[in-house]
Amino acid sequence: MKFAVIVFPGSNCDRDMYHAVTSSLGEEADLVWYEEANLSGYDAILLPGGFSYGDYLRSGAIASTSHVVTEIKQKADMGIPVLGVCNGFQILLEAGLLPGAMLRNKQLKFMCHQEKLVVENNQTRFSSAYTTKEAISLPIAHGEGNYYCDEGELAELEANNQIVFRYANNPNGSVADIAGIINQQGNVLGMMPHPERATEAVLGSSDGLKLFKSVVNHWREAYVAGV
Amino acid sequence: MKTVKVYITLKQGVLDPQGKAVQESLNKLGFPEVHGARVGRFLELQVDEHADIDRQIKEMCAKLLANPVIEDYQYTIEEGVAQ
Amino acid sequence: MKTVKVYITLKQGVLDPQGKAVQESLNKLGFPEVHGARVGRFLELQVDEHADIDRQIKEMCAKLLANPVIEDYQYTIEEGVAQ
Amino acid sequence: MLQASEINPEVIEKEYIYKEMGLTDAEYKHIKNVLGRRPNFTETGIFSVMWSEHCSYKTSKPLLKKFPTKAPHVLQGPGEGAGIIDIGGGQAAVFKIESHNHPSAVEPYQGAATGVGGIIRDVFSMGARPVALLNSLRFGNLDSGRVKYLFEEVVNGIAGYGNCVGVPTVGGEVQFDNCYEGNPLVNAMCVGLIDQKDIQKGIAAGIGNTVLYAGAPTGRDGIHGATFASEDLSEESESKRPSVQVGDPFMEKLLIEACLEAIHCDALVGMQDMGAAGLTSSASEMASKAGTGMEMDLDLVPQRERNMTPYELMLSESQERMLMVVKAGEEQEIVDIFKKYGLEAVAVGRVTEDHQFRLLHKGEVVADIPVDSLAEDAPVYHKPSKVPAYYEEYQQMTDYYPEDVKNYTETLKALLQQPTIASKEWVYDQYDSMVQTNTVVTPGSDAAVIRVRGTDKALAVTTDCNSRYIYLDPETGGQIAVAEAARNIVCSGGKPLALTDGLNFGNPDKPENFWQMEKSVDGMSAASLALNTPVISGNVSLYNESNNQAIFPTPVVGMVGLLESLDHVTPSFFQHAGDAIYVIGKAEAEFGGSELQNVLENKYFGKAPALDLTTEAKRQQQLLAAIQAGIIASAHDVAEGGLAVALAESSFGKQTGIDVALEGDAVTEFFSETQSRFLVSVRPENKTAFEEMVEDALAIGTVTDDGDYQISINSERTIEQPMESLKALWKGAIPCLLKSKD
Ligand SMILES: Nc1ncnc2c1ncn2[C@@H]1O[C@H](COP(=O)(O)OP(=O)(O)O)[C@@H](O)[C@H]1O
Ligand SMILES: [Mg+2]
Repeated sequence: MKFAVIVFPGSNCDRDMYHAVTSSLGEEADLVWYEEANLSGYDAILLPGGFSYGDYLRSGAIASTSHVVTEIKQKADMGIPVLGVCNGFQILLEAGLLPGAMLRNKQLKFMCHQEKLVVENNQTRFSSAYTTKEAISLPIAHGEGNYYCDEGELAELEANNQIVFRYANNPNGSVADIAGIINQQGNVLGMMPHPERATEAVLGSSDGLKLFKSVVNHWREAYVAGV
Repeated sequence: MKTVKVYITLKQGVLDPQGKAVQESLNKLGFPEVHGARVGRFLELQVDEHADIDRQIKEMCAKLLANPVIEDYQYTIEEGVAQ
Repeated sequence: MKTVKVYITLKQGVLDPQGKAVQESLNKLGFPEVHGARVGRFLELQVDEHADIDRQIKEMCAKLLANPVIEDYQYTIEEGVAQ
Repeated sequence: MLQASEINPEVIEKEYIYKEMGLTDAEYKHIKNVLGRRPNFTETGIFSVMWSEHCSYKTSKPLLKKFPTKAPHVLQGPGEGAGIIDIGGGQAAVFKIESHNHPSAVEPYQGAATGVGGIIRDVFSMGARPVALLNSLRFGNLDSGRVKYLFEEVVNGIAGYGNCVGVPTVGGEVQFDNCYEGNPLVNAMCVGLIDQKDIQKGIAAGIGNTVLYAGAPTGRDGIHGATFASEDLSEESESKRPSVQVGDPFMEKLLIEACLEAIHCDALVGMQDMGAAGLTSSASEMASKAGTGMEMDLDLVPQRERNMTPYELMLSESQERMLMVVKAGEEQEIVDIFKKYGLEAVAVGRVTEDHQFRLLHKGEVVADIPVDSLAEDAPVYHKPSKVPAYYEEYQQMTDYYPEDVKNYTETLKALLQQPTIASKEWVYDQYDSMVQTNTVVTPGSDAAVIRVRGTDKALAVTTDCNSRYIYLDPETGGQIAVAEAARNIVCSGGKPLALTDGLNFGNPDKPENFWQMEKSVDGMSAASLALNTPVISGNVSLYNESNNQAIFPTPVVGMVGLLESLDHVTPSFFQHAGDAIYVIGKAEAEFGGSELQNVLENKYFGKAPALDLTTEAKRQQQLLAAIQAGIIASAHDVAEGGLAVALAESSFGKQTGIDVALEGDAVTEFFSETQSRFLVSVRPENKTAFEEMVEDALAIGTVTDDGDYQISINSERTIEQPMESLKALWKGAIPCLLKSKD
């Protein structure tokens, strides 16, 4: 399986994502510069964390207007899986691929540490390797991870089972403890915690690996005949 | 050349942790008269004269400057270059 | 109750990387008419009526709201509560 | 109004304008001799910044010469953007520390942020990818609103820059003492990794080659920064406020990527960042080092503001700029790389053979200076030095012993809440310590550990300096600073390799201050020799005073060590119930400069703890050997607050308890700050092996699973506390101080 890791000016978890996919997961990946993006030939698209355009104006806002995001939208419509982590999630929100918006953490501080999460929905192509309600630990590292949506949207997210990860101890003020959500079609996931930072025990947790494995499993089942 | 001033505020109903912190600090600093504070963004753009400038500003706000999910915006268009 | 609106901008000459990013992005988005952008902050305070309100706002700005080392501020005082 | 640059040479001389720029009469005369004429305004400015302490080290040079700087593993010692050490396998570690004290005192967020940006540039200008950041901070006591503001904003600024640029901030230290109230210290260190074949130098070689300017356009920011850094903080510096620089970490991130791509081009000859004294120092140093000259046309320099004068262009300290020398005719390759990242790289001049530093502006020559005179002819001063009266008095005192300690439990609790000892989680939680996914040991341990991807090796990194000891006794204190850094590296499982020093002192014109510098450097040199950790880079920050009161002498040590295998990574906290607890080294009644003295007396006096470098080196080697043999479960150095505090700190990592029995004088056993001591835990099956390998080790108890902190002394149960409650005090102390009303 071949992943595209989209690199925007100011992305800084791009290599981490690349290493997680190639070294820990053992799949293929390319770092794809946002201007040179030709997304044909990739089986999944990863939007890494960082500070695209310095997080200036609003995090993810400027990147969300770039041409490659239009292309990503088309791919998403075709059913290609898209994962946005941290700044990648913010970009997906700004681009309207996922509902809601991101506010500053309620403490108004950047925070970086391991955080306990609960897998709310393991029926997605990003979470099938987890058990439902599985407790996992993933690092967070963000200043604007306070997820916001209005009541109507929240009700819809809940009704459609779109909340994939929740914080066990809400660190940032997110509505309904939301740490990660998926679109209705089930192929675009955005999350603030960093699964790519948790694919090796030596770095404190390997709980993120199952997320990537879920994506690969789904792809094998769907597209590789005879598996 | 026109100077366009854009004021972006969080929508009513969206919690504003920054505003709350500002209010509390002001109260602590000896200004108990302050009962509420909201923090937003203020942009000043230098834009060429243009027949359709009004529509254009709206488009800029919608496309980039404000996030309609959480923010409202207002703007004014002034003559000349601000210093 | 008064509504105090405070506009905080970077001093002339102080680098505004955010403004630059916004301008470039607007240009790229199809607004080549935008020649400059500066990004500042905008605060709305609800303050009790008060004889000395003017002096007080200045003090708030100097002590907390604006950073006098790199920022300038302006303000307006309006009747009633903003919505 | 007369433009400053129009002030003519006669007026500069007659009205002593050069003095306002920081040059002495003798220096001005010397410049006239060098040029054979009066310098014009731009030239005077260029000399004033190049001959400032910040660039020329005119006061500290005689001292810096004393540092041991050579060893087989040193690939690059002092003299380049950063020092380089061999870590095997064709790879190298590149590192340096730099201060940003004065800018941070004036504008803490931007001062700290641009400090981080500057030190990162020093590292990637060598061609290395920055892989870790550390910082060493000093503030006044956290009881004034201003100090809290400075502390919060400095941390915020470091986080704001480091997080955005994508280099993990993995370690550092923060201490609080009254002497830093008006003059906080902000030292930032950056560590990079490089393949040795890619090492770049800041040289302008090759006559006729092109000088390229890349990165942010030049504005009027930071003009006088270098001279500003060499002055006391006073009312006057308030008026220089507009010179504050603002950092753009986004631009820096793009610069990093562009520069690291450019180093693989044959076309690139040399590269140097524009740091202190901006275009002036980078350009003239590159030419001087290469034995060439340089000519630049200032009209070609990208400019952010209108009508900038040559003086302003040359002295601006706008951030995020690099200067490169590129083979003539091959510029486009480099320009294209920068363009990909949305950056401008512009030809602004060329390398000449006449050894002159020549600048053109609007068709006129505005400066024409022998390039070597800027660097090599800079004056060197041998300042008078004098033993301070306080030192002699302290040396004569009978040894300080805290008589008043009655309740050991309360004393322990008080110590755990001292901000210098308390948990720094409030600080490092704001730093992205994990980006780049190599951080094996995150902040909060003795030294941070960064894996070297693609190998089984790792780097251990730390910054340390107990300035209280150095104030009491600069020579011993200087030794301790180096020894403590090495201890931290060893505890994490690394072999100490080399250090970078950040020398923060008061006004060197005061002989007592100069004496402190001299003695600290002597002490540090002796320790670096004894521990085989040469000095490979560093920075000097003088005039750290406010209201005529100097800070404690604070020569910060940044050290890097190597772990040969990830198996050697050793936690600082206890691992399993049942493990034996040992302390290496015996406590003596040493309380001068201790945290306990601070708690009881609210000041420091008496003698610093003694240090024996032979014992220190032996213990470090034996402990490291035991770690490498795989028989150590955890290791932590005994530092501020003594053994009682170390035991608590080692218990906070996991839900363990301790049961410890000590013999002797309770206050000494619990709280003395005797040096060269370690607290280790060992699995029961490894006890014999451990005792054979490590001398001076005393078994004092066991790790338990009851979550209690229990110590008895001379068979009497003296302290018994739930660990959770101690931990809560330790963790909550700094947030609590920050929240409390001024
Ligand atoms: N205290 C010191 N100890 C050892 N080397 C030092 C010290 N201070 C400065 N140096 C060395 O002198 C050189 C010039 O330093 P500096 O001017 O601070 O660098 P930059 O020009 O990059 O700011 C550097 O190579 C640095 O390592
Ligand atoms: Mg430098």
